[in-house]
Amino acid sequence: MSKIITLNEAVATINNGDTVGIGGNVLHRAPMAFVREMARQKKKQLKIVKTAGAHDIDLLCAVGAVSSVDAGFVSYETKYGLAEHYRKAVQSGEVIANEHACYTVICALRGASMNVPFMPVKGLNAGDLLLENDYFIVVEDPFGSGEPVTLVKSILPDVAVIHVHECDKNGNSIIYGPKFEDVLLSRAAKRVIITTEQIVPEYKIKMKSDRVDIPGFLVSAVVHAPKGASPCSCYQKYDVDHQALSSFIARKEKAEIEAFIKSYETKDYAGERGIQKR
Amino acid sequence: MSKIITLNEAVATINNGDTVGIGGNVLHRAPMAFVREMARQKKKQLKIVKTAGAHDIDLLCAVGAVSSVDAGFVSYETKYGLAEHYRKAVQSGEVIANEHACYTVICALRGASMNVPFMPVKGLNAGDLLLENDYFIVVEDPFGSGEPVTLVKSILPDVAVIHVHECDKNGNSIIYGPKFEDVLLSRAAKRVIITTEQIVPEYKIKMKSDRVDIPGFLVSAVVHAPKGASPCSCYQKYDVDHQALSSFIARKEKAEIEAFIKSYETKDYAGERGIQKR
Amino acid sequence: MKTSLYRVVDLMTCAIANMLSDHETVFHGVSSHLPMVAIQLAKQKHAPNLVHLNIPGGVNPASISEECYSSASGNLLKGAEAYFPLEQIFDLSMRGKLDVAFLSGVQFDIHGNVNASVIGSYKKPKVRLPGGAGSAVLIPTAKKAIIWRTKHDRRTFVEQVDFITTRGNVWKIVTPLCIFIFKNGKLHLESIHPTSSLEEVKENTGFELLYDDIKFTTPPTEEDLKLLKKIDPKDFRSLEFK
Amino acid sequence: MKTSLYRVVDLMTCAIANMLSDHETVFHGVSSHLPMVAIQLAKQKHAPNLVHLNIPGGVNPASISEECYSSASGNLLKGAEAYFPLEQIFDLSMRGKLDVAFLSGVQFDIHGNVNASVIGSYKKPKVRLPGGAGSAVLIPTAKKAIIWRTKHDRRTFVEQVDFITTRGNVWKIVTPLCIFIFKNGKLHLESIHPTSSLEEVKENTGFELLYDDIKFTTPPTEEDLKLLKKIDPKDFRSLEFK
Repeated sequence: MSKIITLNEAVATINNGDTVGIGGNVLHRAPMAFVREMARQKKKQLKIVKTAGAHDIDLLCAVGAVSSVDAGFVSYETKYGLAEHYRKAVQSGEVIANEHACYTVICALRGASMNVPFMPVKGLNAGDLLLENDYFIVVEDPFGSGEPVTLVKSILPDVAVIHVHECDKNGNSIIYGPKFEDVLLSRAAKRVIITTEQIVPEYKIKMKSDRVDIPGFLVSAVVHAPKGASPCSCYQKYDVDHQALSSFIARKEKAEIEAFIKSYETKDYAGERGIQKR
Repeated sequence: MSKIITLNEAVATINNGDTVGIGGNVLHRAPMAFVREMARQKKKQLKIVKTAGAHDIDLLCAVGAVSSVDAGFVSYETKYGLAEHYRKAVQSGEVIANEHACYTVICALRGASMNVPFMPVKGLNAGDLLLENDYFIVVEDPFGSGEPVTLVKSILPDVAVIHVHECDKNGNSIIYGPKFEDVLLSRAAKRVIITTEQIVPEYKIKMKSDRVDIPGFLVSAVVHAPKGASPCSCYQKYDVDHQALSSFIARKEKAEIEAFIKSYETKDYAGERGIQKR
Repeated sequence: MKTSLYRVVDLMTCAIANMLSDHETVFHGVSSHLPMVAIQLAKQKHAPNLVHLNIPGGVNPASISEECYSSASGNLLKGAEAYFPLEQIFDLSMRGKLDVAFLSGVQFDIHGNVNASVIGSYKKPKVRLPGGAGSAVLIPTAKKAIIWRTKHDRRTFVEQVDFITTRGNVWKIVTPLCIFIFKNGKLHLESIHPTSSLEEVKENTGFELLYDDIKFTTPPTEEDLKLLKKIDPKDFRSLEFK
Repeated sequence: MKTSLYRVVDLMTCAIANMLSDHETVFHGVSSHLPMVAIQLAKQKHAPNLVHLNIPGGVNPASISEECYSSASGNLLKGAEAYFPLEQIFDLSMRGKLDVAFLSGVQFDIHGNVNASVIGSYKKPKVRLPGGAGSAVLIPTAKKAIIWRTKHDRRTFVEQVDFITTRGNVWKIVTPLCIFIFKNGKLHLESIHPTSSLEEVKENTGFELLYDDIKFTTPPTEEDLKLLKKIDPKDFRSLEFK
């Protein structure tokens, strides 16, 4: 039974208010086609989770889709500067920035993947992040070492959206190059939506089954989204689209942002053509 | 700088009383050459850690090398019956059996790999294991869910001994087929000793660097031990040595056991010949 | 009562296969040949989308016919769809996404308590058993735990277990004589194998037999037996009976 | 003061390279071109067994010359010895086995406090900064945290940071003007770059300058500059200065 659905259908399963874990890292392999479609469908009050985000979070903040961001870092990389829409949204109070060390996002997802309410985390033992955020608690070690132990509250995404290089119709997915935290994310979320450069026949995945990063039985839906990470990079497929990214970053007004998102429509829906549906 | 040393030298670094994490699972890819050399060097009071052990733990118990075993399961597989030396040692009080669910060994090693004193664990919420063992504690969720949460105390092995298919002289190691908990174990222990079927040139490992399970910088020592898992199996290299295993299981007396271990001497030291040392 | 066109082990294997529904995630561990064969049988019969998970980590291995003495060896990776090892299977169960876990034990009581640890006291046991392996976390978290046991006697089905290794979501217990089902907090006799009788079950059970009515376990069909021969030509399923 | 046979960025890169010892495990994150180049320089000069770790997970990438805009892209996997991703680098640091972490920040005070979070209040900030990324767990756990910062002014080196994102094992801070070292609980001026002066450092530092004596940072040698050209022909190291 194929799990392949259209981008439109997949995004329609996202509820306003959902906690959405986004795959990739900074400018690499973010599921941008899916992110843009969330903007088109005017999703609201999303709670975004990611160790280190950039264009994805910035775009969603620009269209007012976000209520909170749990992340260790939100910024474009050096060359492209800061995530201005995210900053403005936080500074205006529209978006709550739950600052984590990237590692505490990882630990919070590990907690979810093990279905425990918290995860102990070494290292975070000083500073104001501990004081300002109620998702960190310091307890005494119940095993009597006398040491304080910091706990981070688990984060259970309603859905993880991950862009991969290839998968079969059942969702067995392979990521080439850096996997970032995507394998963990796929185990932490309640459901997993895969967007993929390529849908390949099952026998092709089976030939390299030891490389499958996300087994199909964890996957709810598969969306064919060629160039689905663009303007972010996708390892060995395409690099950052410098022009598009710079163009986005230069836009300040809502109408300009919407035009930018609209300009991707043909590309974002390209995967629906030529694919044998269900 | 090569990390290659002899089996004898590697085992000499093990101290009496050390907590030793043993790689592999039941009858598969246990580092038996290393285990036998520990017996020859008359190591004592070892604290063994393994999710599911068989011949390795049974042999060490047979020679009186063990003070405690933390494991979820210790037995030969169906065909070969129970681990009688282990059973006797526990029943006589010589060895303390710290029974875990296999998963709580995994969680305890995860705790060590993250350098936290404990790991929360779902599932273990009833029964006598909780009551009898001080390495489990139930606390109230400090984040206020009202749920009790079971914690398992982290287990920090002094050393992990892992048998692999191939590695280079720096210890960059590849395991083919099932990895069991060996990757985790290599991250949890204070130091890692690799025994390997084959030492291959660095460029050969580099060609498949994305398959390296244990990077060299985590490895303290490399021992060339062809057939080093025998009489246990080593995926796609050799299967269980039925005759040897049956022969061991039939032996009851200490002298018989010692003769068995002695009979492997030539094989166990085979790796020292023909290897360019240091 | 038919005489054996089939053996009890075939009946047990088929009965277990019939307990599995399509699309379920199903795990078995080491020394678990009988459920391993049952899973393959279910896949071929009525549950093609079953997800077969195991210790070496092969998701839906193509064949079990080389699995020989183990049920935890690398052969289960061959032709698998993905690598999903034990660590992650446990996590899956903790997340409530493991539908069926096959487990065993040495003593069981009417309250669904399972002992796989010791006879006698824990700290100074009379008999040290192999240990519960994953049971202590899987029986409480898998949606349905199916226990199979190749011995049915009063030392196995006892008034009170010596040690509670675990209890939880025990769903059914399959023995050479019958099938128990756990409901309303107690083990009930669900069906008696046509090869046995109520008297035999009673004689060999150390706790009170609860049942609503007497049913008999559905025997294997001709097709079942043919499939079994194809899936498990070396008869691994009866390894525990030897 | 020499005029520039070398640029300040080259001096900073070489000074950082000189801080690294052979066999150390060294990590840099995203937007970290300068330390990335410094690590490669150290490897070629005096520390061939340095273990270079990074976010995409390439252990000892063969080359950084394609790393372009990122310092976190898949190019760092090319020719690497192994894949060891961010998750595991964090764990490594928690275990006390990460020798050096390169981190940055926006404000620093004399007590070694680092702010990478907000200007103003945390919940309603005047300026939301990108966030400390790994700093809050790496600065306390890496044996030595080296901070580099391409701006040195009174808004960066302040009397008191607006928010303490973290503090811990800050070892050195390298700026375009000087190098600070953290000892006895306070930042001390370790050396002034030959391209700057005590006055310039004083003018641009918002806290009291502590120092035992005035030293100057060793400038790059001819060989250093040649190596830099070879390792980083596209001058990624100065990306942050543009």
